[in-house]
Amino acid sequence: MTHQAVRVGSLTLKNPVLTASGTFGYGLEFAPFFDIEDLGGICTKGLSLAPRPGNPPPRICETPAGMLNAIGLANVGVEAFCTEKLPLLRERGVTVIANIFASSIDDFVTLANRLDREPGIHAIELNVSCPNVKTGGIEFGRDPHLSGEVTAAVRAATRLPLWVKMSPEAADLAAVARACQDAGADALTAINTIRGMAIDPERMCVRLANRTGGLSGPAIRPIALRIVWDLVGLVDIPVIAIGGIATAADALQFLLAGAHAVQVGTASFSDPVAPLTVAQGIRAFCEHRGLSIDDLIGRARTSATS
Amino acid sequence: MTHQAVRVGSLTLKNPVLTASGTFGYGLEFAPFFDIEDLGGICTKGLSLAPRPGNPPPRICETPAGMLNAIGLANVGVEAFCTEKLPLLRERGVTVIANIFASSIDDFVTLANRLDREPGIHAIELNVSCPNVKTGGIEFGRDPHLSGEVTAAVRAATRLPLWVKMSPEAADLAAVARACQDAGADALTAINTIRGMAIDPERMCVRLANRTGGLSGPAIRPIALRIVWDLVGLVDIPVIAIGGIATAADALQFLLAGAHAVQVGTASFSDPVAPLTVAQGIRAFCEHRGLSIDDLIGRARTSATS
Amino acid sequence: MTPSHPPSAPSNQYRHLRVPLLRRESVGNAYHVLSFEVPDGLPADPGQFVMVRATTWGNSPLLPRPMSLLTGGTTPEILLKVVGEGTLRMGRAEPGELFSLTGPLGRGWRGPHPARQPLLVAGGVGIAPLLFLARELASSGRRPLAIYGGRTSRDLPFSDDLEEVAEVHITTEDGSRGLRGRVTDVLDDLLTPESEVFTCGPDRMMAAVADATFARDVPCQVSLEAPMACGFGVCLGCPVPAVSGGYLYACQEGPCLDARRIAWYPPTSQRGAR
Amino acid sequence: MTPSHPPSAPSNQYRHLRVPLLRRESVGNAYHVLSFEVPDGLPADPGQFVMVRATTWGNSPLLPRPMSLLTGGTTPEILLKVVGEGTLRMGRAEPGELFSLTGPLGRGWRGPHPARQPLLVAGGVGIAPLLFLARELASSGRRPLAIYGGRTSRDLPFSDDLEEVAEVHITTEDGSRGLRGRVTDVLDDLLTPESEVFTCGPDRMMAAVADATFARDVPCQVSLEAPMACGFGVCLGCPVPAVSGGYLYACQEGPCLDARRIAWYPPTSQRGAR
Ligand SMILES: Cc1cc2nc3c(=O)[nH]c(=O)nc-3n(C[C@H](O)[C@H](O)[C@H](O)COP(=O)(O)OP(=O)(O)OC[C@H]3O[C@@H](n4cnc5c(N)ncnc54)[C@H](O)[C@@H]3O)c2cc1C
Ligand SMILES: Cc1cc2nc3c(=O)[nH]c(=O)nc-3n(C[C@H](O)[C@H](O)[C@H](O)COP(=O)(O)OP(=O)(O)OC[C@H]3O[C@@H](n4cnc5c(N)ncnc54)[C@H](O)[C@@H]3O)c2cc1C
Ligand SMILES: Cc1cc2nc3c(=O)[nH]c(=O)nc-3n(C[C@H](O)[C@H](O)[C@H](O)COP(=O)(O)O)c2cc1C
Ligand SMILES: Cc1cc2nc3c(=O)[nH]c(=O)nc-3n(C[C@H](O)[C@H](O)[C@H](O)COP(=O)(O)O)c2cc1C
Ligand code: FES
Ligand code: FES
Repeated sequence: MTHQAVRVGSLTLKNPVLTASGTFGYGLEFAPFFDIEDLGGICTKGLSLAPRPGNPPPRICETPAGMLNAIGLANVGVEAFCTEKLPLLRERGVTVIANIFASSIDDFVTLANRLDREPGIHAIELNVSCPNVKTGGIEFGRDPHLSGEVTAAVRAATRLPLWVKMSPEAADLAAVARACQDAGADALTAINTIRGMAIDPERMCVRLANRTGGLSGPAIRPIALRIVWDLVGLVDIPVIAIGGIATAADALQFLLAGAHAVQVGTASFSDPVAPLTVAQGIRAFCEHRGLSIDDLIGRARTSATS
Repeated sequence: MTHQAVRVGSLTLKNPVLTASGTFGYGLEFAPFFDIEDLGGICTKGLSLAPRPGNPPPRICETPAGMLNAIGLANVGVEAFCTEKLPLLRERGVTVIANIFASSIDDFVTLANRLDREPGIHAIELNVSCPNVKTGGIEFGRDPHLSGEVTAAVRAATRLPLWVKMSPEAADLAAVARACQDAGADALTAINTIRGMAIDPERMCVRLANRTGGLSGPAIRPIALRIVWDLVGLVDIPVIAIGGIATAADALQFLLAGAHAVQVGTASFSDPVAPLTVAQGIRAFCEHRGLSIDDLIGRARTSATS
Repeated sequence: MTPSHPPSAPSNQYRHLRVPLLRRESVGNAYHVLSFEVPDGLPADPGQFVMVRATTWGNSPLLPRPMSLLTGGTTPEILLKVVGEGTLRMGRAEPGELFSLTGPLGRGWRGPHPARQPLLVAGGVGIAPLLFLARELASSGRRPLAIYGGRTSRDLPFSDDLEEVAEVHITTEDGSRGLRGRVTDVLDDLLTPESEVFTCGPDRMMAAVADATFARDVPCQVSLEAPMACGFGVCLGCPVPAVSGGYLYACQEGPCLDARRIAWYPPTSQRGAR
Repeated sequence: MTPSHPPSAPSNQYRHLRVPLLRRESVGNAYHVLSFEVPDGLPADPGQFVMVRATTWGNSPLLPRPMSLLTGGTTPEILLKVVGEGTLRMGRAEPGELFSLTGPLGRGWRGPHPARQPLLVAGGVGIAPLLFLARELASSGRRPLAIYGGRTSRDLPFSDDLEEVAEVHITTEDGSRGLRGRVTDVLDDLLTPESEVFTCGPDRMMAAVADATFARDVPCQVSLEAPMACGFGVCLGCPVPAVSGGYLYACQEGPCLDARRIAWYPPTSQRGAR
């Protein structure tokens, strides 16, 4: 059995497979399917200071090899999470990454402060890139200066490892990535969903109440891979890959491109056991080839084409 | 039989369905399947001053509901097109849109001049947004100032209707779109492919010799629809929609979003009759509902959701 | 379910199964019954559902499809109507094809109240959770009233089975079977102050049925359809606006819900806003 | 094709057909023969191919798959090996399922030269265009030599059919049938200065075969596989580097090409660069 642990900054993950925020609830919903503590970690649904009801329906619709969502960051709020969900996760030994979002730097800092005190949180993932909330973080994620500012402020508020989740729509991705690194981020995660739309031709109207939604799923995988490849070349901190990963073969593409770990998102809807299957498949690949995870990371950057 | 003609600036198209550049060759290759003159028009493979061999293989690979291509704008050159292909198209009464690209404004102007003299060309589509050529037009398409400059220069060089094809990756799409409009474009076409990548996990190397390629096909349709919707709100000139259109229902989404016409691209590979089927399906929809094409254009912008 | 007691709160008893299709039978116009082989059984209450996807689908379509259970047990069944790509593929599946089923999901019908007369109102494929309910009632010795409507006589799958366990009134829009008209044309005559209504069918039908029950002050539960990506409270894609403000999540608090809790759009006469 | 004359230049005789699957037969390990119903016939030369896609695929996979014709006519046939999603779906198709076929496409084998001894070298599924060729040769009264190699005896579909029309030497890597080894182990013994080689199989096999023919100064044609989106010269996705510089497009100038025109990578001994 090969060693599957990966280090992301100061944090060691059991294996390189996490679950993506918003697609794995608070984790416990998947406990009937498999031992969620066997994953590298889980990213919580995005947490805000106060609970949020989210957008009116319809919030989701399916598209070719993907889906659009405009959930509007509905969540139970950080307080309910810490008191009702976290203790159960801690008990099970789950590696928990708290995904947080806010519409002001102050609120981001308050959130980070609150989580800093909480045993059982292993890292914070800053969502500065959600496309579905008007007053939400996307403004931060598109602007290098704001991205750096919010990262620095949260960095000062917590000793927890700090991951920043990149918007695929930043005008200047390189500048945003470097600003986050310079402001003290321990890792970058990418990508969040890409803004899209769908119209119902029969009823001749837009399908989502929010009009636009975030596109996720296998459809965006080639775009995510290209962005992750670019990020790996741009920063020195680890990159964690997200976008259309449904199988071990998909995850391997991102590791070979240089990502240190991956997150499984929409695939958990198609197959709730997908994150575990991906982790097992990577292990099998390593064993079959006699390679360690570290041997894989970035390997496609050096080899010749075809 | 309802009236299917649409006006795009001074040009009237028989119906709102064209074929997308690079996916329909020079048109004649599809003559064995159907009467290509029954389409609203065809956009030629991108033409350059000199013939180009294109990129080394592998140039294409399939992805979920899409494909990546890095053809590298291989083409026969404008001269061979005008002497060998165009006469046959003219004979058939095909509406021909010449898609052109160059790596300097001077070359764009020379190309436009050359085509201006040629009977049988109905419009020029400026490709300032190809992601696969390093020295290619993408630099123009991402920058509002350069986009405006090249548009103005070509505008001065030809009396043909001038369409400018938008990059989906412009940092500031609104600025680029307005710059092209202000410089005299008669229409905007959108979108070109989105840069993506794929890695072969078995062989642990990138799949395309060019490393990155342009993503096309149904996978990108929701993104294209969102961009087209935005463009329609940003400019006063007509917008022609491209991106993942394979059926009449897909095309209707874009017309309802406000596009004046659509282009069928990758779908012609899956089903070479697709452009005609799309045109027929739109006609059937109009007849069934008792609506004209003009009734459809932009209709989803006013109706309420769901 | 013990029909005479309120069901317990939704539990985490759902599982993810990979099971072969046992049998597919096409019934009527575009309807198919699929039964699966689950040796250790899929226990379910009437009104609960499963998320269904065949392992052969690739990415087309991507998401599993919610389907009400017609019965649980070792050979759970669903009844489907072909409306799009997913149901088309299901309607073409051959025995032996591997499916993934996640379930049982959601909350089934509450009650039925022992002191009330159950009245089941089904439209087309909405028969599934109601036939399940009627059979459970029959097994505890009760025989409910039922109204079953469809466009034509070929849109009434399982009407014979329903007649075995309920006193059924049929309506068709073209008059090809039963009364010509809609379920609501019969409903008023059958409603009594002792009725308790359970309904599943097209949204507009359910809203009209709910309306009639509000007018007569009779309890009514509806089984709602909402777009669903996960089916167990994770994607938050299935909210239904609640009268109390905020949202009910159809996959967890529903699909069977007290009609009075739902902020119908357009509003029903209960809120007198028409 | 008239085997003794060079075939004409590729024409625009290809069509797009929507035709039902007539029959599917599984042969050996992961091989299937599919035949289609084309009442007005699909005329084809040996070595030509069709782009194949079932209308039931949705977007998964998106593109049609190039498949060599085993025969043309009113019931054209293909032989496929299951390697990925597309061939998996084809290998599961049931008679009656609607397929779209575009073809006949590409240029088939040139010649064969009447004064030379045809020697066919096939690897696994590469048998298809070569069996077609052998049958055409047989119909003009010639009996070619053939070498047919596979991993095991179960990787030699249609070996019996080939033996009817050719003098066949079999090789398997595990020795389960014929000679233990590879086609190239037999090739050297069979090559004469009068040989004309036609080969189709894995790239490395074809490169090795070509190499052997270069060494003996014997003509050699290969049937190349390249990724293809369209199949008729439109996508420009199928270039093969040419010795003369630039590219040959496999779907138009090929798939059957003179091995000497191809800039093999790694270079073969013809260019002495190993
Ligand atoms: C709890 C629950 C139980 C259900 N039980 C059954 C059942 O027992 N039998 C049955 O046949 N169907 C049932 N449905 C509906 C079924 O899930 C949809 O018909 C199915 O998902 C459509 O998938 P498709 O791929 O065939 O169609 P799609 O291609 O996804 O859609 C076809 C058309 O149907 C519409 N549509 C898709 N999904 C829904 C939805 N969930 N609600 C409303 N409209 C939709 C689309 O907008 C489109 O116009 C149930 C739905 C829910 C939520
Ligand atoms: C002119 C021509 C004729 C052919 N004739 C036959 C035939 O008669 N019978 C037959 O079984 N196959 C034939 N092939 C190959 C066949 O087209 C591929 O096996 C098929 O496209 C694979 O599709 P898939 O979806 O099953 O696999 P995919 O999922 O697309 O791919 C599976 C694996 O095969 C590789 N692959 C895919 N396509 C090709 C390709 N075109 N060339 C090389 N590797 C590829 C992929 O990289 C991947 O590793 C022919 C190909 C060409 C170009
Ligand atoms: C229904 C849904 C809800 C999501 N909610 C969040 C969220 O709360 N916070 C966040 O950072 N990302 C959220 N995401 C984005 C995912 O975490 C992920 O970045 C994206 O879906 C791409 O990965 P995928 O293609 O594997 O799904 C959400 C995605 C989906 C589909
Ligand atoms: C193989 C291929 C070649 C293309 N070549 C060109 C080109 O030469 N010029 C151009 O402007 N766009 C080119 N495109 C982009 C298409 O015209 C179109 O914008 C894009 O494919 C999106 O549409 P689709 O999803 O319908 O394919 C090409 C696309 C493909 C797939
Ligand atoms: S369907 Fe996902 S939360 Fe209800
Ligand atoms: S396959 Fe498209 S050009 Fe050859």
